[in-house]
Amino acid sequence: MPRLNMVEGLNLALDQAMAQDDRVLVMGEDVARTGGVFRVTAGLLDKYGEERVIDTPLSEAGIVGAAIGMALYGLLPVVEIQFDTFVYPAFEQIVVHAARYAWRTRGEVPASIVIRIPFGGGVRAPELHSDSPEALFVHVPGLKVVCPTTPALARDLLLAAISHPDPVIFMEPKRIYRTGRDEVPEKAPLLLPEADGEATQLLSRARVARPGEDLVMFSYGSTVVSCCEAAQKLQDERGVSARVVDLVSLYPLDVESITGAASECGRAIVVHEAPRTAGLGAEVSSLIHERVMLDLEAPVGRVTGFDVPFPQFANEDDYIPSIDRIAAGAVKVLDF
Amino acid sequence: MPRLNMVEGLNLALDQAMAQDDRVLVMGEDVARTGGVFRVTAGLLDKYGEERVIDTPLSEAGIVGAAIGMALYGLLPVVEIQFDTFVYPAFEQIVVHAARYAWRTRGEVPASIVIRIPFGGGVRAPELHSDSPEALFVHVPGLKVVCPTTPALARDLLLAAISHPDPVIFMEPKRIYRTGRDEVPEKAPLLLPEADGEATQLLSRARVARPGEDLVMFSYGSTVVSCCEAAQKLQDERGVSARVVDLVSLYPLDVESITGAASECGRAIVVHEAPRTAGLGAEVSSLIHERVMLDLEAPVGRVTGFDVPFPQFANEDDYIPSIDRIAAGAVKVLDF
Amino acid sequence: MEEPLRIIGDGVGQPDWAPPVELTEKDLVAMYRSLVILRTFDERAVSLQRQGRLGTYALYWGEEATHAGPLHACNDSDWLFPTYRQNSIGVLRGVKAATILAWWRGYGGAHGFYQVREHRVAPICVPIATHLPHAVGLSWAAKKRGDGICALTWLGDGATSEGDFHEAMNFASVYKTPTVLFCVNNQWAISTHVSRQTATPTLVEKCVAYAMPGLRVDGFDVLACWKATKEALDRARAGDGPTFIEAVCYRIGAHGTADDPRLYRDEAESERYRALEPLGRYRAYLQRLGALDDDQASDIHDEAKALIAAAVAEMEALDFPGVEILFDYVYASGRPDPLTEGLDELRSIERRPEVKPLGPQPGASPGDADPLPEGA
Amino acid sequence: MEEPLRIIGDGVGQPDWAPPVELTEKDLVAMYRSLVILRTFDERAVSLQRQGRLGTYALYWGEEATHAGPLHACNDSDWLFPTYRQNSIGVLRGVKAATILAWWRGYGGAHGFYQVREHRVAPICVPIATHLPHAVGLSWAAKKRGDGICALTWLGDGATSEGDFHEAMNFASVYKTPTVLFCVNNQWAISTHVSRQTATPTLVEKCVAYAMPGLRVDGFDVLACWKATKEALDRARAGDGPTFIEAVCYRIGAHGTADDPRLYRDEAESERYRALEPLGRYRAYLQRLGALDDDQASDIHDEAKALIAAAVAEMEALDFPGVEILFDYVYASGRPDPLTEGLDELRSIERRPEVKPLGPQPGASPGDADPLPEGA
Ligand SMILES: Cc1ncc(C[n+]2csc(CCOP(=O)(O)OP(=O)(O)O)c2C)c(N)n1
Ligand SMILES: Cc1ncc(C[n+]2csc(CCOP(=O)(O)OP(=O)(O)O)c2C)c(N)n1
Ligand SMILES: [Mg+2]
Ligand SMILES: [Mg+2]
Repeated sequence: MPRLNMVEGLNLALDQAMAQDDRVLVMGEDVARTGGVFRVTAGLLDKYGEERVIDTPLSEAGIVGAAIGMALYGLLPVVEIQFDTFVYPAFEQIVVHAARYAWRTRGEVPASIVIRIPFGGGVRAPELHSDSPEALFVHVPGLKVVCPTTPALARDLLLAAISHPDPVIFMEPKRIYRTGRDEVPEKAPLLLPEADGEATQLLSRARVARPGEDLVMFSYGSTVVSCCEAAQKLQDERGVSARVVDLVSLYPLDVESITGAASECGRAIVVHEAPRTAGLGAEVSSLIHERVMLDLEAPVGRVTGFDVPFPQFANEDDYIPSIDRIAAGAVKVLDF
Repeated sequence: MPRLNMVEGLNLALDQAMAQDDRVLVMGEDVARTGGVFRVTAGLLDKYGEERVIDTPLSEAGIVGAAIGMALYGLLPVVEIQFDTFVYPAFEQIVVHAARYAWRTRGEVPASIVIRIPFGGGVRAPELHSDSPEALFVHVPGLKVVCPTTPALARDLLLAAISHPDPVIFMEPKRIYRTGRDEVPEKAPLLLPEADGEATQLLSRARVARPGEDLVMFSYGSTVVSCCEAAQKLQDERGVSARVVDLVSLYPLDVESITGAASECGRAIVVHEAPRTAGLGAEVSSLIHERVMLDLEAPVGRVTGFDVPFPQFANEDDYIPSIDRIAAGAVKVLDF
Repeated sequence: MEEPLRIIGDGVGQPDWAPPVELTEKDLVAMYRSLVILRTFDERAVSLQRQGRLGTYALYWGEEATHAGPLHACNDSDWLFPTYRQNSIGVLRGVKAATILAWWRGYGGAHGFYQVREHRVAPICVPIATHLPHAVGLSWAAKKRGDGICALTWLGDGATSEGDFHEAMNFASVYKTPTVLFCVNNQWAISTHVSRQTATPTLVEKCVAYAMPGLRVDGFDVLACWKATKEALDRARAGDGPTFIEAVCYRIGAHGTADDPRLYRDEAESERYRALEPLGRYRAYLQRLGALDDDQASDIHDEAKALIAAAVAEMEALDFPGVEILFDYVYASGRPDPLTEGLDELRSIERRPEVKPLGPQPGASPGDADPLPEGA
Repeated sequence: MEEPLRIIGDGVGQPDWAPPVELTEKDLVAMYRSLVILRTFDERAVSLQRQGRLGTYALYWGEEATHAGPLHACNDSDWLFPTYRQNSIGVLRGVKAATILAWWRGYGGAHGFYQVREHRVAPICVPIATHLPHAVGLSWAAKKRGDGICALTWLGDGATSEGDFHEAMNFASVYKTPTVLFCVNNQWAISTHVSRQTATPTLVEKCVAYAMPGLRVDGFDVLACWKATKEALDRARAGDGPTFIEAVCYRIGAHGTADDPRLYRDEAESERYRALEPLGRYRAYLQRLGALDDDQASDIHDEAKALIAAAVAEMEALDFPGVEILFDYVYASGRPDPLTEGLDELRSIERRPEVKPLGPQPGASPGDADPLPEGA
């Protein structure tokens, strides 16, 4: 089994999907000749040619809009947005069209596209290369939103997203693109194109990233890694056993796993990098209180980015929830 | 004192602002010659001329982008988006530029613009004329977001928004544009341009729309009216005294008023028309639980739009939180 | 500025030209029939709206040639991408007129939305210019597959100001997609005259920015619209890429049933254009040609009336949609939990009586009692 | 395709033309000085980046003529709207070079952002084409006020594909705003060649779509860039509206310090263009004219070196920004509660040591250890 990092895991998924189903194509700015600024699509041009691996004009609405049209014809486009913040020119196409095509065609034609968005900070990038816009997509009905945290999961989720009939916003936590390696079984978990049910399952389930029972931390993306480290710190310093639940699916949320874990542990925090107000943390927190408040020993805490623009990168470590901030947030809940 | 409906209140605010300060101008699709599809800008062209009341090309990003440039030069543009959903082509300009101009110029040049958005359903309009996108703007740092519910408040808030240095997303609940009349004192509450502090205050305070003590309903926009009716129903049918708090300011939230009311009443629901997941209801609910959970007799409930596209209008009354649904949501919390 | 291409004369000063040779007499009559169906639909929809049986409706009275002409130039396997203005174009492709009427009545689901792949007609697009990239993407996909299928899409004069118009034009020209962008320059975008929309005297010159061929035709002339589209489609099918067509006409009616054009234009002007409307003009032309006699014509009108009357009856017989309609089809993969919970919540509430699909009442203009918007 | 306007010959085959008559010898030398300052800044920034003292940096080596030429054509009261590529243009307007270096070092607030109104230089714009409507809006406002002030904005070849480009061009032409849109066609948008960006052989022909005058010049020729911009500004100030200028050159360097052009183009080609770079070419021209002697030139170079050395020292002496920087200036009206609470939270946490503003290390290319993005 090859040991891959997340970039390679994603690349493998694209390669396997394209090999299995000639309806799959990849399109975006600089995805073909360079293999994308993060090299996720490296090598695909040579293997599948210009008709299926397409360097587009600099035109996000055009890219997503054209992908919707292709999907209407029956192709399965996987679109790359170069960086988080550059998705906004395509926002209208995503929320007004991709999200509503199934609804507007009485279920006949979902916009079966995958929109890959490398997101978040931590890579010392200039302004507007570090945002976390996922909550905006979560709030818009008609989209699925997922976020992998390990190379193996990245491969499996991307294949599932391509197999899945509904449009999927595929958030890629760029900070951990290359930080860890996994054994990734070569065999793809899903065979295109008849695996819808299975894909839907895979795309809607949270996973336990670290077991524990005194408190649970809910997170997704690169802060899952920080949560695991914060949990270790709590273990070392206070003997607290903290569970980390990786949400994986941001819409729909795996409510049962979330409320189950909160009930079992009695104490919980939600951690994300995006700004706090009206972020996913608010949704997770409300869900837990609404459903299992009586099982809680303390209100659910939130450790998140601040309600400010992502800072210039010299200060990004002040912005991104650090291990210390996460631990402090957990302690507040533990000491309630 | 003239008795005005909300459209007239808004019109009066624009008229007063333009009369007082020649930096103020109005711009948008069909705002000049017709006075806007809702007639909010009626009569202004005749009074202030083409240079200050501008029918633009059909081009939302161009409109907002040009307004930002005008603000940079020192003008105070008030922009109209024709209907809620048509704000999306301008989304990038709003969240990446308007929201960040102060920050990017170390406080020197906030994008002092007001973006008026008639929003929400209830007027039997075709697809994409009934959305409630406010949570998206609330989640984006750098914007103020407000929503008036009465004609007098509409006049005062709009004047405050124009006086205010930061960009303001001004959500206008079109369903109640013409449903009620207020006495609106002719004297404007704020004198442009030196009233920043006062404007900021006005733009950040919730108000009690109906007193009560057994339960509090938080809402904004047209559902405030429905909440008041639901409160009456609860009074009549169950002898319950329900308070209605109109949030008015969606960002920042008036947290003190919110948690204060929740503590006093011990039971609360949040009501809005936008989809539930990651909507403002989640934020209000989390804030309350985080801060005053021990004062609560029951978890905070949510009565909201569903996680679906706003329906074709024949079914819009099924979608918009009805008096019955609100009352049922309150009863659930009361009977917890 | 060159005169737009015209084939049909006015029977007085302007000469007739022969119909395009590719068209048989049967074709010519078929095109007449299409115009009549469109007109009948439109007039009926307006009156239904006045009676409060439809919501706000975007009429197209006088623009039928820009719908039927291009459509008849297409193969049946080509795709159409209409806006709200070409809302009933699907009827000419077999979509039930009742479905489109139901859309304007505010019905969703299977009542108000049609099957797009079956008819190769994309859903009615409401937000301006945003469907153009879809047409480009679809035809690009067809080209990749070598299927010889083209996309025909409509847009208004106002739409040329949107960013999506530009991005679609650029993609189409860069990838030489088999796309026809048919721009109906009716000179108005609600209250905004085209002269305030663009600095160019014509819209067709916009295609220079994309090295795209452009054609300019009389939008009241169904044969001119046909001919330009045919030429464009032939080029597209030959692998030579997209074409932009500007069809010059005039929005004779209001923007929509809630719009009052007296607020912003001299209605005498629109009266003058009324004389040029495409149906009567084409009929006179066919009669001068001897291709249509009165009996045939009145049969066609009767047939159209019957068709639309049946559609109205069918629409009115539709069950008022249940609450499930809110949650159906949002996801092709089934309802996620929040939708199931929403449906349960809604089912637990006693439902209010059926909502009347109210548009503004007869003759109403926006005023206090009427919070209805103007836009379509 | 017509040859772009050129004034400076190559000293071999191509002839020199006389400098524009409006320019005195002093002006010519001042322009040389600007080129030298820009070049010195750029080269120093690249080396600082290699040493890990700046983050990813978007170099502009070889494009200085497209910065300095237009700038010198402006009045001091005109506004400039740069992209990341013209990042140091502000230095020629009195912005501290240290501030711009600090921006690339990842500093915000007063360290990394300059006062825009003081210098009439808009903030460096990162998202492509999105600043163009701002330039149009600002100059439109100036026109409304009758202030005789123009806006000059830069964009790349890639930027012409974005919707915002189109909407800005349209607004400028409809309202005849005093705007100059200066497009640096360096033929590459990261790895995408301009021939894959547009179907038109040139970019200047895009302005036909807006009835806007267009000029095409040699982007390696500072005087040609000056002249075209001057002509455009004169027209704008006379009330005749905007102009689009295409300056044809080549992106000799990488897109940014994290980019590896060998992945997508033949670097022999960029080597060939290196010979055309504007600084040496202009210097030789001035020397052929007898307008610059070696002493003068070396003084200018020394001055620039000293200026930038001082700036580097100033930048390195800046205090590492405290946590307040996250919350400062977000709202001009003061910090809303969530920001105050955030600051309190952050202050309660022990702070980790200063973050090194790491860019990729010397010679690093994207690889396992280096998750750095390529884009600027
Ligand atoms: C993105 C967007 N902005 C605004 C509107 C509101 N609106 C509906 S129709 C219309 C005018 C369209 O004019 P034009 O493109 O000329 O088409 P026509 O109505 O004349 O057929 C406007 C502004 C919309 N539907 N979509
Ligand atoms: C809206 C947006 N999309 C994508 C990017 C990423 N990006 C940065 S520079 C660049 C290429 C720009 O090319 P061009 O306009 O030719 O300018 P140049 O870099 O050559 O100066 C891209 C795609 C961006 N900054 N903004
Ligand atoms: Mg029109
Ligand atoms: Mg370039």
